[in-house]
Amino acid sequence: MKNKEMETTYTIPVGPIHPALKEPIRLDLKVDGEEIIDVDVAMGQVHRGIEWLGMNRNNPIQNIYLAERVCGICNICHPFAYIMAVEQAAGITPPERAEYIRVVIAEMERIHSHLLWAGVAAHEIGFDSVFYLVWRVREKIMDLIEYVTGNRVTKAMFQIGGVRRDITEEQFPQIRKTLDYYKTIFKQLKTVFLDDRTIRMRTKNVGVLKTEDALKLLACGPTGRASGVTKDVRQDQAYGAYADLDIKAITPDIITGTIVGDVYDRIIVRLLEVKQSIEIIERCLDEMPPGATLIEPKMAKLLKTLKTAEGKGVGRAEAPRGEVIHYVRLEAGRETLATWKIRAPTYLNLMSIPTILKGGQIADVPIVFASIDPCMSCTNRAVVIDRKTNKKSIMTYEKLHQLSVEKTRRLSNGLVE
Amino acid sequence: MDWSSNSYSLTITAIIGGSIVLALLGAFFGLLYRGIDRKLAAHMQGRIGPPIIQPFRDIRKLLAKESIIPDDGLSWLFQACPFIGLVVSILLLTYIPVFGQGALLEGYGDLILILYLLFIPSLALVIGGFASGSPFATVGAQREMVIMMSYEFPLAVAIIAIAWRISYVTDINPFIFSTVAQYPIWNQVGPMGVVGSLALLFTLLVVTPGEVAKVPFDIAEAETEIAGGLLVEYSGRNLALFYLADTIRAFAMVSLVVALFFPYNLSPLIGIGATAPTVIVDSLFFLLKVFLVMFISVILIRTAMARFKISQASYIYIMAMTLIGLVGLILIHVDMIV
Amino acid sequence: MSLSAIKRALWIYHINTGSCNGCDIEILAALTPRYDLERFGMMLVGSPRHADVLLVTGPVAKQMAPRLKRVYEQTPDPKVVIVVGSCGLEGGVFYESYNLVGPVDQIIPVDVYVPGCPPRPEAIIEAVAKAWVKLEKAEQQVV
Amino acid sequence: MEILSPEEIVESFKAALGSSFIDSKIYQREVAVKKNLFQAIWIYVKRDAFRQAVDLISKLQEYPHLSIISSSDLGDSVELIYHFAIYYGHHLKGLSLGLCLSLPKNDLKIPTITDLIPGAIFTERETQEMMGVEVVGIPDDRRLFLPEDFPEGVYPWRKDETGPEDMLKVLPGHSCHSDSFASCHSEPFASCHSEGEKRPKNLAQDNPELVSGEESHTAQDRLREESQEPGEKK
Repeated sequence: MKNKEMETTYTIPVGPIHPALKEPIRLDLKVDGEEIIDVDVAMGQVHRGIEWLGMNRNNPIQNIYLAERVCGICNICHPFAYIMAVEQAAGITPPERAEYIRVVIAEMERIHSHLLWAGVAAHEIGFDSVFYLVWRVREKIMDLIEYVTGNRVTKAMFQIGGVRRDITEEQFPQIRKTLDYYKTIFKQLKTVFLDDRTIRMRTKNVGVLKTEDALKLLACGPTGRASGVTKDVRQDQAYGAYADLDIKAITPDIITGTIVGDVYDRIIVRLLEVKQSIEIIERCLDEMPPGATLIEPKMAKLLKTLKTAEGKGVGRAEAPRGEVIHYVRLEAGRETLATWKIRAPTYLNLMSIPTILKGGQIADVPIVFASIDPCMSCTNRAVVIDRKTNKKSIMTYEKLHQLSVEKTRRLSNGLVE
Repeated sequence: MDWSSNSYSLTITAIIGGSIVLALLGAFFGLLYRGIDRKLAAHMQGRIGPPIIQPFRDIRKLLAKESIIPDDGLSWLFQACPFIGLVVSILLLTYIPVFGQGALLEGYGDLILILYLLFIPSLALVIGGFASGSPFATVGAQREMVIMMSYEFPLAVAIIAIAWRISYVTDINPFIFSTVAQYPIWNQVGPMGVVGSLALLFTLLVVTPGEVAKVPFDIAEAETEIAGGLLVEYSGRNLALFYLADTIRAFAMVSLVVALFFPYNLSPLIGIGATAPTVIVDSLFFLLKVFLVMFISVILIRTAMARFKISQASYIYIMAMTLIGLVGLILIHVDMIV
Repeated sequence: MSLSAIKRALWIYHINTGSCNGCDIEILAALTPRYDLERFGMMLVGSPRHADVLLVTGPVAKQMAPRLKRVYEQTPDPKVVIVVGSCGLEGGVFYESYNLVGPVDQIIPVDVYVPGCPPRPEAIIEAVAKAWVKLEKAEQQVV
Repeated sequence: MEILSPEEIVESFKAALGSSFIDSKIYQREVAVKKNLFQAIWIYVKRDAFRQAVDLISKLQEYPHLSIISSSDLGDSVELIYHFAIYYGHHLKGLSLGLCLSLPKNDLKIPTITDLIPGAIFTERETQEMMGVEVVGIPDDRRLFLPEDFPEGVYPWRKDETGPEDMLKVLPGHSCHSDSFASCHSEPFASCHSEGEKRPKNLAQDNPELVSGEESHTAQDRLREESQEPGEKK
């Protein structure tokens, strides 16, 4: 929709407080009428300095609960990766039963995260009834998570060298009952999302990421898989019990036969992954080996071994949004970690946002941005320090916003006469 | 006082009194229908939803709130637009035959005037959006202009088709509501014409959500995309006025659809002579008709569909709906020749 | 106009000042069919101008502090500020991090605190009930 | 693209890089019931052979997955580790490969690899702003996380003098002396909170007119004053 008589491009500041973006991030879109010409991603609003806390205040065990609060939605994959990194650095191997319980909890979290995403995506395109229905369906898995781990969101289930609580035989029937409920409702979910005309209209060929770009910009998780990049840590590397379950990366051609890499394909990949997670949990329950759940139940002894340990460790886990990696370096005699590097999947997927959004319309920004399922609180955990006293410097943000508002008003006045 | 005779001379007091009564009734039923709309939509989404009188509470709350005027917008225009919107919406009501009676200002206005009056409340919204000086409101105003222009075509086609058909039957001005009431479209036409007028009815039913700015055509106020769009800077009393204007306009638009396609009254069928009961019975029957039309065109579509993009919405209106309207028009006239 | 008109039609505006999304998804869960805040006339609105209740989540990050203040100033009176999650109360698990400007009540006056990491949707609904009580108390003082 | 075993990969690197190949370490661990192998390789190279090593890695698989560049301050030198993940897409064949380089503090330069792997731009920008390592030839050297008004020459991940000590502001009420920051955090942290609590300035006190005398606010302060016994952690 070009303005014929005047070439007017102005920047629409989307964020950091904007209802479409559930979290503070700032997208500066250079737009010409409704069409987006250029996008700049500015992060740093959600930074809480988790790594600095990990390196200066907490001992490795306390860090688990800090790693859990990197992100409220995917709060199993971060402790999972962190614990594997510490175990690799300190040379601890968890018992087999603990590996299986970790996978069960991780897959339960994937189901709840994908359903949450499906609801929010429907809300972004104004389809509120689907948002309400999908979130009502999601409540069942939240009850199951609470039944198994004790809390809806932050589960505190993992421990270095195993798992803190066991999943006993009596709990198995309840888990299977909820999974059966999801199997029956899955067909409805598929028809609502894949066969609905308006959703198809708003998502087909919108926000396309070609395979070539996805490989170059290291897109991971469902965003990458929807563009044909078969990266899935559960399939590639043997970690947790995934090695015994031979997982196969999900790509959209299972249903549509072709790989386009648009928002529609990302919906397909996420829905199929929910089905895959159900099957994984069931297999885990069937093949759950007996045995202890913690290699070293006494916390003090564990802390001592960690204090004397020396070494480096990398933990990679497949979070609902993509690959999470934690790098940990332990120094002998040091109470806290020597180095702790966290990297969330959205960090990589954000790089493909400019290529995806270019050429699209403003109306597409929320749904396309939601389609990579961004999790800002993960991406911003890096160490950032801000000068606390310099009052004048804080004004630059106000000036920036003021500039764009003035420019818009000047241009809109030009438009109106 | 029989309003429907068209050769009466209205005194000023009758006009003022009538319009005040109409304004109150319009506001009351507008808000009531908005409450019913939210309640039914909630039930369809598996929720209990707010009580029916929730819009009344919203209005009362908004009036109690402080209303902020942005200093970098044009403040006088910013405050004038809500009033214009409300006044014109009430004006709309006075020209449309509501509650089963003839229109208050029967002889003074007809369908063409309604066509223009429907345009002004959205114009007030657009000017308000531009006057509030926020980039979101500017984008919202642009979108509202596009939507306004695009649903004019099918609306005009539908109205002209009906009037044209009636003009064959009588030589009185076909655009006046009383003639439309005397010669309802359904019993004028043969089978082919019925299909044509069904197409016209369908066009109007799709235009109504656009006019009333409900999903899937509420792109101007798209809450998620541009933070409340046009109304982003409005608050307190101004927002209340716009909210009220919006509900009254919705009520007026649906009663327009009823007046055009279902102008029948219940009282002659069940033979009530005296004026008092007929007024009551006709009004209730009218409210029922309005509820049915609103249920189909606003509530059902709102829960069943997602929001369209601006390009898709204008395409649907300009191309698809105008085409269907024209097909309806042709069918009605082919039926007359056959 | 009495303040009691406000409590039956609270319009909510949610601000995330650096939260880990745990509280945000519980707020959204409170709006969904199972807990359904809309029964009490509550609605999530798109702009601070329309809002009566500011739901603030997260330990206020450095860059978010000026924005939080500006949104607080943009919201028309009378308004209620509800802090959801122990991060907003005392910084939660990040309490000693350097990039946090401190609990929300250091930046804007807060009416209701909802501890919990994250608080359950029922706790959020109970917080709104507390907000009503506070509004009524303020109303007695006004009358 | 045939799959090499970790030993073969290390041999190929040793052959190709010759003298600048310093050392390597292979980590393997059986996992769960079926005892599949979790493999990780650490290869230490000199800086001059760095780009050649990255070429070798991209020969192992066409688009190697660079997860992140982690950097740690070892006092007199900075250790950069490029975490690669190769052989993705093949069932249980994937292994993580860490390319470790150590740069002397006085000459913190590293060539960019965005031409080989375009996706490395974010992590290079982050390393540049956080550790002060200058990435030679980086196409876009704006800051990633730090705000524009962040002072030059201060690098948050450094533990030496260019580190962020003076900028730390601990939350009011749970503070410890920010000046003795280095000392107070090295010995067990519990004791550092017992001394008298010095209340650093914070935003609310900068403009008292904003935070009006709401009774709820003052109650919150009184509450915090009493609860000032030695830092009780969660």
